[in-house]
Amino acid sequence: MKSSTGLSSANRNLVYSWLLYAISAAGIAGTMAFMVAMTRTPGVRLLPSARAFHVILVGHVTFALTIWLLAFISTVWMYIGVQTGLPMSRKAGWVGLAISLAGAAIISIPILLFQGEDVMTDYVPLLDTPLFFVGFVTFLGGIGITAANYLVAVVRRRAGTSPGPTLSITEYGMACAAVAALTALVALAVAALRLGIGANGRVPAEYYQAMFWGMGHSFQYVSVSTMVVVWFAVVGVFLGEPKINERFAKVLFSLFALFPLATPLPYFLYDAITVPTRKAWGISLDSGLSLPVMLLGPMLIVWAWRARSTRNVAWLKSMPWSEPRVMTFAFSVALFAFGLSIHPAARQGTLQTPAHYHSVVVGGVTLAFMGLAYHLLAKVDRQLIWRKLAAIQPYFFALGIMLLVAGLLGAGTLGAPRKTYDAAVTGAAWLQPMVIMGVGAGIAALGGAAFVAIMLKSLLHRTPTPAVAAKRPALVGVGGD
Amino acid sequence: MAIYPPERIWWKPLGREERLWVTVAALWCFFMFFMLIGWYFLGAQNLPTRAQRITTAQYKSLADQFVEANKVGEENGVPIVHPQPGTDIYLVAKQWQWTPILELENNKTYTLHVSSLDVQHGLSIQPINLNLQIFPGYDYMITITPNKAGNYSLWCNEFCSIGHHLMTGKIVVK
Amino acid sequence: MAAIALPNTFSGTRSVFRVCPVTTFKVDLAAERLIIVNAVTAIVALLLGGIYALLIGLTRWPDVHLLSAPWFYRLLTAHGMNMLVFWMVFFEVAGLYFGGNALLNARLVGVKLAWVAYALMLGGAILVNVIIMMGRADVMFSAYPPLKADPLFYVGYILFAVGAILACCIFLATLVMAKVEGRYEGSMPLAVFGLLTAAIIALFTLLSGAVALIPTLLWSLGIGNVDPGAYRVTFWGFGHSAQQVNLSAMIAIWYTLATLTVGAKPVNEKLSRFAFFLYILFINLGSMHHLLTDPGLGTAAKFFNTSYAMYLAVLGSLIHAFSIPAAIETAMRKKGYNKGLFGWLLNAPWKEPGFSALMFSLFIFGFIGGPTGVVLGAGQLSLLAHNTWRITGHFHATVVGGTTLAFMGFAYYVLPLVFRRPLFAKKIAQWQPWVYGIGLIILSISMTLAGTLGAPRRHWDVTFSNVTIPVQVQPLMNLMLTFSGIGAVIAATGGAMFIIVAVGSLLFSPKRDPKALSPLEA
Amino acid sequence: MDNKHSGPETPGTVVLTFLLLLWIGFLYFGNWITLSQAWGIR
Repeated sequence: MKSSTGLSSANRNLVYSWLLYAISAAGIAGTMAFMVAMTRTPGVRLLPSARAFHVILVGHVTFALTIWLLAFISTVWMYIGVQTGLPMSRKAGWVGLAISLAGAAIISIPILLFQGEDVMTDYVPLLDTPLFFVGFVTFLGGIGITAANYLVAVVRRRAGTSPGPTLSITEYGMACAAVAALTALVALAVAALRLGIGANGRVPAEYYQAMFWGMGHSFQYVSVSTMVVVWFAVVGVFLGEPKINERFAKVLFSLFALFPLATPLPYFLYDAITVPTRKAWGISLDSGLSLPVMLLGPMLIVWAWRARSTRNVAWLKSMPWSEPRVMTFAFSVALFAFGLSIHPAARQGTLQTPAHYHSVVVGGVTLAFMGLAYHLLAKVDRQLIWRKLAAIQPYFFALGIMLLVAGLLGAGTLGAPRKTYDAAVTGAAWLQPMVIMGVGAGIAALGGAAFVAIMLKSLLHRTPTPAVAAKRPALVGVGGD
Repeated sequence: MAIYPPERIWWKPLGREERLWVTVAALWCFFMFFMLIGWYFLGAQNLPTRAQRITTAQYKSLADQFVEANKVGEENGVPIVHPQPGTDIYLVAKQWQWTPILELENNKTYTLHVSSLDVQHGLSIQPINLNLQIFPGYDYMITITPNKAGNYSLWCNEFCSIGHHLMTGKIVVK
Repeated sequence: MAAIALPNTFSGTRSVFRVCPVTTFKVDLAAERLIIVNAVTAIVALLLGGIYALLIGLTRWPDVHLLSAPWFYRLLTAHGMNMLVFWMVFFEVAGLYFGGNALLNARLVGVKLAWVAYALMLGGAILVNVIIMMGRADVMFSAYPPLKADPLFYVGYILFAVGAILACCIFLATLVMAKVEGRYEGSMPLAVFGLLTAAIIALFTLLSGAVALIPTLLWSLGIGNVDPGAYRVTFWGFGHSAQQVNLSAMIAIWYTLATLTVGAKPVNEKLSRFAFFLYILFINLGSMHHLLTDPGLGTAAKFFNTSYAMYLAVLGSLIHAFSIPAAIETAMRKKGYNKGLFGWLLNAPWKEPGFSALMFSLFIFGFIGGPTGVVLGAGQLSLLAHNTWRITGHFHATVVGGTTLAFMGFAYYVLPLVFRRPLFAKKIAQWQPWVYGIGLIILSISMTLAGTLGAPRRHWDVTFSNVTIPVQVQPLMNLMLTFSGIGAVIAATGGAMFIIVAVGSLLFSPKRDPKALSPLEA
Repeated sequence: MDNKHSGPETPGTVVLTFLLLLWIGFLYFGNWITLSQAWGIR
């Protein structure tokens, strides 16, 4: 049965479940982010011990950087796939969801029980307990199934076994993300084979860094590729057909798939715990990741220009500035660009590094995803509830992130170390920036909490009948869907 | 048809080949049985069955006295003892070592006491590949008569917690 | 779907049946749901255990040595629990419901209790897995005191056992009720008789497990003490007898597979049933072979339990070893394959996964697992083998190459029937028993040979690289360990193929009434 | 097949099972020989 949204009810349920799962993960990540920030803010120090702080920090990063992002990316795979009629397997979709959900549940056990030594590596910080890794790998398994599901559908379409038009930019971009995701899993498997499982006498931090960084490196491509796809999708909602060189865009997207293919190589070439490996990945990230974004971003401007060139001032004025999808998009682009620009300044070991990745990931990627999440509401037969709150939520979140990034950047410039429980107290020099950071985190947390609350409320609130929903446009938009 | 109820009268006499097979198989089983009993009287290797209960503290003090009385050297911190032939000798299993190193004389008989001070262990004498289960709280008494000079390695073959693979020892037969 | 509701004699309730179009069996839908959940849970346990198996195999391969020591012992514990306990028992419970209900056209007695049993087993299994993975129960499957695990580990173990006892009781009640309500005529089929044997052995097996584990649980909580010798006697009354449950179930499945694949009819029902009966009486004594080198047991006890009594159970196995191939030969000759001594064997349907699984299972169990077991169970010979890798080689040939492979072959027939979907990826199914069987032959033989050279079981580093007192290792052992690693990888591939077919059938095959029993025609 | 006993002719199985017996005997005696070469233990 097709509903008014164009998705069959079975597909809609699947996308709905993935979305609900991702939003819940964001809620958990946000709660823990709030606890972490409140502990770092001078004068509050919410969590009583360094141990509690570290465990919650690990939980926050795991849920934010891994579970929320990858669950949402999987939602995007599912959505783009079923919306454009790719021959995806619905059952594999459910299986992927169930497995990754089981993984997330297993990860939660050691966090809730405060079990295992915390190891603060760059990617990913982790609890050194088997349950954490078992959960992590299970979760990744579910994501891998989803990525493979999407990729198989794309291959079937391209091979002509399933009829359909050529791939659109967004479909193609998500396929590149799927390739990068699967490469990440291969990189992890290769790392495990090269390094063995279990630190076994090595320094845990170095060992786990080497183990996960290849995978983490690949996942950067997945996140960024999906973010750019979301940009294109959201812009497409308002501007219609892309008025740009599609082939060139696809070539650029291909870089997101091609560069990560090399990630498992350093494990064979160098001793993975040493410097050359990290350097190889760093160079790859600098070129492979930033180059396509720096070209694809401006292409959006070209697209907008071509679509609206006749009356561009009036067009700017008429932009729906209270439309959350538009605002999340705008802030996402701005924060991502800013984060990219401060990357060269990010010195390892100070708070400048978190400044960089909070700007890129929390600002750029998460804001873009928030926008698509609002957009998906209508697709799963749900209405946006609390519209006014939704209209100001992006402003709140973005402002909070800006302050947070500014604070981190300031403190980092003054030399504040990262991942420290009492960074705020040991050095008075960076007290002021840290206060700014705390305030920013508070505002961002409010914005994030508002997002999660709006989404959960909207998702869990059943729309009376599709017919009524069709009469009222779900969102104020310039273009049609 | 093993999945359907059998025909009404299924208790039929056996066929010729079946009778032959059942007879031969049964004879073979009884032969294997008699082999065990025969070996008990004929063979030099039999399952040791002498054991007595002992607390780990008692056993440790017995073994310490034994080491003190017969110590002749040390290897990597493990004492080497050379006991008189025919006497009671003590081997201690603990996480994760067999101690002491025993120096025995060829073709002499000893009463080997083995017990564990913590968890269960497995005494594996190599390369002759003789294996015994060792408990805490039980003093296992084994009459041994080495019949070939050389170095014999001991390792543990019952999982005894994470350092299991580090647990080795040695018997030297001169 | 043709569904019929039949009134129950005593309770006045009605059970809803469907009529299987292939076999014309009436299947109680409540039982069918339980068969599905138990079988799927079993396959999940098999998947987990299989992943661990691969990692462990790659660690004992000296040149790979994948896992670190704590991870190795942890995953070895998890591997043992998932394979020996969870996969086997969940699948057996599914088999009991299938045999007791589908084969007898009977209704399931105590549907709610059956779900309670499932919940207890599932809860226990999850608890055990979680506790192991938390690193609080690195004690192996056998969990010998005084090596202590987290109390919750024993709790999970006991919960599972209680659930399994309940499931066995439900099966027995179902059999009684089927007889009372006259759902079948005459005697029960041989396959069900074999399952009944398994259930009876399972009952005292599980009770023995409770006797071993409940004091251990109390001890882990600080109440009382556990004697290591007494624990081993009671534990192996569970641990090894559980494998006799597997054995009985496996032989019931051998007869079933022989019927399904070539239409074989048991040559002499009396003889086969007598052999099963020997198992009930004597086979539990086989568990004594674990205790032969223990201090504290007298010569008489060791000899009685390992010789005369155990060999009567061996006699039972030898009878099956004759009567199953004989049944196949008779059936094939009747079809006209009369050429020479082995024309019937060469022309058998080797492309049927059920048949190739049956033959590999028969061969691996009959020629590797069984004979090595007979040798290991002999009193003095145990001195040569106790706790070496020979033991591991033996039970990988019996429990994995024999039982697991037979269960897999059985699954190729049962899954299409209960899922009501055709088999997924039949090509893979066709090759799966070959890959799995060959992998296991390599694995178990090289394990046995390595053990003959002294390789200890449950051991992370057989090269003894970091020990205080250096030891000498026989050079050939390394080669055997390498072969076993290769065998493990091949077997893991075969296991993955089974998972793909089983899970794929559930997920990707379109639902319809199967047209035929054979997975290749369905 | 007459009804008095269930005696079908299965020569292939007879050969296979006697091979099995030989094999068990080989393993069994092979191990006893190994044992007789080891130390005296009681």
